[in-house]
Amino acid sequence: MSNPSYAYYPGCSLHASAGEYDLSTRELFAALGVKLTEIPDWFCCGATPAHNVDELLSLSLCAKNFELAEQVGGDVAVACAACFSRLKFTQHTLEANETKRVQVEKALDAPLKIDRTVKHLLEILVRDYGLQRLSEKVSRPLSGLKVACYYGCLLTRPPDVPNLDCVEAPTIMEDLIEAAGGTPVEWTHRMECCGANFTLSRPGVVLQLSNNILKSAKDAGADCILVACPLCHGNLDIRQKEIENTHSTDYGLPVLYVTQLVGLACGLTPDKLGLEALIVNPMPLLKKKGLL
Amino acid sequence: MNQQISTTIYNDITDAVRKEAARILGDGTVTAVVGYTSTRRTGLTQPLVITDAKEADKLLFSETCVNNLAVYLTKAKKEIPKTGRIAIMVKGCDLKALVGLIGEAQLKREELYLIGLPCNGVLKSTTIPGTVLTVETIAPKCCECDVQTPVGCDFLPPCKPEQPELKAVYSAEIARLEAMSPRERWDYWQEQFSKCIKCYACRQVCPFCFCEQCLCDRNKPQMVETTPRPAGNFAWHIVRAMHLAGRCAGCAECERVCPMDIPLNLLNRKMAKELKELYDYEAGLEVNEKGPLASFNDKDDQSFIK
Amino acid sequence: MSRIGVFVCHCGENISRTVDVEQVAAKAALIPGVAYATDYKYMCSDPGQGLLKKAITEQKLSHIVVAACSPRMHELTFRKAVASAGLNPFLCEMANIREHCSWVHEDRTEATTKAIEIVTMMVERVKKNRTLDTITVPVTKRALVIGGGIAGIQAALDIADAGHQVVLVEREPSIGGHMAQLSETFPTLDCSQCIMTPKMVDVANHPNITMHTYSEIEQVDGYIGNFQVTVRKKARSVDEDKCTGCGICIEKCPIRKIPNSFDCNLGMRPAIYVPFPQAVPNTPVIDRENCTMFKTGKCGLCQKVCGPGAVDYQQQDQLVVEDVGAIVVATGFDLYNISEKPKGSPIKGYGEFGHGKIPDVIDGMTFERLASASGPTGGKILRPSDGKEPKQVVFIQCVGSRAREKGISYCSKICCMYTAKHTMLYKHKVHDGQAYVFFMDARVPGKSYDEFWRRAIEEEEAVYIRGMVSRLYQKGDKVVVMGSDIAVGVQAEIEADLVVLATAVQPRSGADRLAQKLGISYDNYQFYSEAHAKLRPVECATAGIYLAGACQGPKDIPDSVSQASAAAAKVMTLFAKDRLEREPIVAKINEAGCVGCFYCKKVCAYGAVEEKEIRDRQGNLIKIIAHINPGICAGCGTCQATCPSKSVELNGYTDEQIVAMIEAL
Amino acid sequence: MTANIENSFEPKIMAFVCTWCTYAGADLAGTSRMQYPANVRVLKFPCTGRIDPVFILKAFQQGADGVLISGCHPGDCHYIAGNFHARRRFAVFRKLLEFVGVDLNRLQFSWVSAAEGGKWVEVVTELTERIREMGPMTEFKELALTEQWSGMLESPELQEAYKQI
Repeated sequence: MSNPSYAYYPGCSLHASAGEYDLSTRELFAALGVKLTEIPDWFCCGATPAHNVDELLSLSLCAKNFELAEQVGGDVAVACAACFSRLKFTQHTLEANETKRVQVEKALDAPLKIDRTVKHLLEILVRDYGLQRLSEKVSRPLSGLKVACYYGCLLTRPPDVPNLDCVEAPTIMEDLIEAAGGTPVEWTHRMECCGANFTLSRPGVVLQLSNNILKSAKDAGADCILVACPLCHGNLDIRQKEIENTHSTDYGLPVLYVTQLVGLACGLTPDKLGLEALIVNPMPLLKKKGLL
Repeated sequence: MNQQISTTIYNDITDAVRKEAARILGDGTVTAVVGYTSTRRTGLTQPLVITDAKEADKLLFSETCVNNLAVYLTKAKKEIPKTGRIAIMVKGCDLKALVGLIGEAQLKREELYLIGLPCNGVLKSTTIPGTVLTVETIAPKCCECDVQTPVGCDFLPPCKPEQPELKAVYSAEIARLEAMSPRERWDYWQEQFSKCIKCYACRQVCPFCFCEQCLCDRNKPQMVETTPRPAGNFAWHIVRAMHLAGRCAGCAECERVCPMDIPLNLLNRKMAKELKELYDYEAGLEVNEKGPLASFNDKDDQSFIK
Repeated sequence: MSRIGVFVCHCGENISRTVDVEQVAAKAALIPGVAYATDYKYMCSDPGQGLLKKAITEQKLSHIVVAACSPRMHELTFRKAVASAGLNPFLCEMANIREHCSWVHEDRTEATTKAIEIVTMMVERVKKNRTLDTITVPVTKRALVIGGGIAGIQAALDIADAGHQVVLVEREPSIGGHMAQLSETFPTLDCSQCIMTPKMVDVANHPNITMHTYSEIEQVDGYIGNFQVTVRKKARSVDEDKCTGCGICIEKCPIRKIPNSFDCNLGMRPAIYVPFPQAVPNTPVIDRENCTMFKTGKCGLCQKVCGPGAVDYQQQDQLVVEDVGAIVVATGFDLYNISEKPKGSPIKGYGEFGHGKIPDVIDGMTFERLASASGPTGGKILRPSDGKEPKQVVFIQCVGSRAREKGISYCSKICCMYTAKHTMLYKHKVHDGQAYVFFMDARVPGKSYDEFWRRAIEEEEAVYIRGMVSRLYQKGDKVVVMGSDIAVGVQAEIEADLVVLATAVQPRSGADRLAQKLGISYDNYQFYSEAHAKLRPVECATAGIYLAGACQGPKDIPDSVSQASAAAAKVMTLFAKDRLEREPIVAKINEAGCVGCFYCKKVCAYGAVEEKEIRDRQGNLIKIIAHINPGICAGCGTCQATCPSKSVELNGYTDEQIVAMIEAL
Repeated sequence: MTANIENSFEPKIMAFVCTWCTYAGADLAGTSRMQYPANVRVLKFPCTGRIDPVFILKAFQQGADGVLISGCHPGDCHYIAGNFHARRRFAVFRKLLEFVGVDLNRLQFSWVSAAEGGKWVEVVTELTERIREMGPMTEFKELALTEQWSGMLESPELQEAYKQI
């Protein structure tokens, strides 16, 4: 069975703070034999701030990216939860609203081409590639690794927009981890907000919210946290030391990207997964679990 | 250019059908077999009903077996319960008609024994004996055939049909007409319908025209003018096309028998195309309790309704 | 040759102001077949009708056209007048030259021309009209009530008290329905069983009521006044006639740990059981799936101890055919099981609420059983996980209801009130306990309802938090409820000992299958549809079938009882006559032309088309054709438009009549 | 002169309506004294489900310049589902007419409820004006006037046949 190829939209974070997510994505997909072609000359989706300031701008940015994606075949593959949300939102808004569609077409000075299917990497791995085939690719099962799968706000919400999984009780990440041989833990804060980009403007909020998440994962006995969003990763990984200091506690919970952990299970080496780029060092844990 | 189409499997099919017919008549599975046999003019075929296993060797299948034999069953369906189970030789296109007829309570599946005919295509015209089956002489319906191997038969010779790439004649013609202005289309059809002599051969040959009294023959009230005048011709062909919509599976017998060469099947194909687009319905694929015009969905398209 | 009379009405000045009525009459007189044409100031008045009757006799008129207002206004008036003059009423037609002409056009010439054309059309039509006779069908004065909850019981008792026979069919082993499960009822807090059980006994003792419990509807044939209903009496394994209800079998059964669904699986019951002590009939049932005798063939203890020898392991399902004239459907509701996502259903479930996973998250009915004096805890509020008395209870309203994105957009109507009741019952039993309620808004219209709800807050100290709950999770022995308090604008987090979900009211499972058997329509949620939302709220569009209670939509007890009595009254109205009369606007088959393709049957929304065998004199089957039951046919004519050979014809709207009108153009 | 002829054209429009919704809606337009062109002739049916496509054909053949079919909104059918069946039937029939060259601007379908007197006026006015602009429906009239019987005498088959006689 040949795999479909995808138009890959990495998004800004993956070219900056989340370089390891980009690296591990490319390596994992190459290992699975799924072709990702980066959309040429793509640019920012507007992320979470743009649509709060200027809706037309945020819609036009995404619409332009769709237009660029026309040069590359296949569904649009997105790694970042925020980019995923914005692209889906743009389709959702413009499909229903004639007035806005006309405005965006005017802004772009081109007819709209936004009917490409947008898929998050999770969907591609779980649905398109399939759990059965994925589990056959697993050469180093994540046995004994207790993983807290963290969805955050944007992957499934709001209802009817991303349509990735059940809005409030998704299982797609857990399914993936089980296929990779790991043990997902039952925990309470899978769907809570980490504070997202308040990390720059109001770090206090982030320290509080992300602490709740880390604590909940720790209480549930997780060895590490699994994320599919560079913003969540930033808050939970980069800020973890600071959170520990503020709350006088010690979590030491490595925060890994989906592609890193699945890549590891599929036999990729740490250097190909950018594991060294993580702030909370996962190596001791992975060694202990015999995954290196 | 005039590429020949292989008909070698037809000999194997003929052998297999003869053997099977002899068997089922011999052991009493069926009381009769409706099939094809050769005519006195060599190289042509005609329908035949046999009731004796000894006659099985008269049966054959070739590119001249154009008839849709299903019509014999609908028009004589009242006899079947008396005679018992009947076998019939069916090409894929003929089978679609039978499937429709079963759905319309005209025939019962258990009263039929279906002898399927894998088919590379039949001739467009059988007026000249010895015509060779080529991409030019093949019937247009065969060019868009999706049932070269009939499905769900009681007996099917193990032959694999093969066809070269063929031009979709009907689709092209429908597209050509659709691209015209209403007035151009009107003129086209007036020219066609004006040829009509109201011989009703199209009605006689159609397996679905099984009404005992045709609406178009009624005079209280006269719904359709019966004279072969343009007005009456137009009405007849519209009513015919509408009555077959959602039922006709395109065996194109109407077109074949039309002495005036009116492209009748074009209307039927157009209706089939619309039903596929509107309701994703294709006639003859499975026995449906309700056809597309006897059922509905509350979300059906109504963009044409104000 | 027809002698048609045309009567043109002035309608005071309503018509004559814009239409030259004299000219219309004069032109009408010239139409072939018209023997008499005149105009008059008010045709519908007494003298106007007198004029019409006189002309019929004197002019020997055969058909009548009255050119006046809309037939929707006065067709009946003129048809009655025509009938009293000895003419068949269906030979009279109205030409609408008021609503469709004089009132909508100003130009006198245009309006007059149009009026003449309208009259001409109707004259041509009436020529083709045929004499029709009113249809009458006999009525079996016996009613079937499906469902033995409070609605079904009320309907059955009302009809039976009026002197008619009633057959009551209940799916469960006992009648009583949900009301028998409730502890107290709002807004009076009287004990549900105290008011329910006497009614159940009344049903059992009523000479006019036949009960089939542990039974289901298998098949429904026939039509208004003449239904034949096949009831499947499931094998009870206990002979109802022999059993005395002593209960010794129940005591002696060695299998005792089967969750009792009547107690929402909190309590246990043996394999031979009655669902609750006050069950009617008080005849036990053997749960064959859990009975050792049925599983292994060994035991037989209940049979040994049964004095009258009522236990019968060989008993089979039994089919009983009941002839009835009317059917009341009162199948009630189920509570939405939020932990399930039924396949193919738009319902999406609430995995985030942990229902079914966290033992101390229960639904409203389970709380009723906890609070009920006859419940598994004897009326003590003890939580399922460890049997402790919960000190903080969180109630969540609108779980499932009013959540379009989750698949249910309607309001379940009863939850606001029963949640208020629950907080009170809780406070009465756990004095130091605290109840919290998460709610969207309180919908408490109804007599004494708002007062009741306010009492829960003001006197019984329930804390109402306006906002939605996002998630529940187990933390130690507590259930943490995370939600928002939109009144204050903060996140609310409560560590509860017990969480009660007011899950949505849904139609009983299998409501669609029953509807298909009955031939009644239902909405997307499978609630049964009434014939008219306002004017015919208890009747189905299918004649002779009536609705009562929550099967039609969420309802509380008083509403269910009212509707049940209304349905009973409708049944009694039907039974007041020996024969039913109806307009003869029905379709009929031309048997010579019909080839039995049954397109008519496929498009008939009423199931009025039957199969009929045509045989020759020797009895040989010639063909099977369609036959239309005039009792069921509603007269829409869809069959005729569909019939390829036009072998079905709708009286009053025949092809001849319509073509005559088109040709008159 | 030409303009004069155009102005003098008054289209004949035949409306097939169901008695429960559109007929009642037209009655309401009357009781509300709304005004609309006098070109439409209303034929009452119990339900749109009763309307046979042949009637539309017949109306055109009888000289109608336009035909209007109107009934209850989906879900409002007095007979449960008659309008749903009609909707399919006409969706298909109009495609057929279009294919044989009938300009579908002459055939209007609408849902007009008993409460929509205004909509009835709007539908009728719009259709009348549109057809007034389009001019008379000449195609069917020409057809009705053509007396030629089974034409195409010059067809090769026939010519050959004649020769042999």
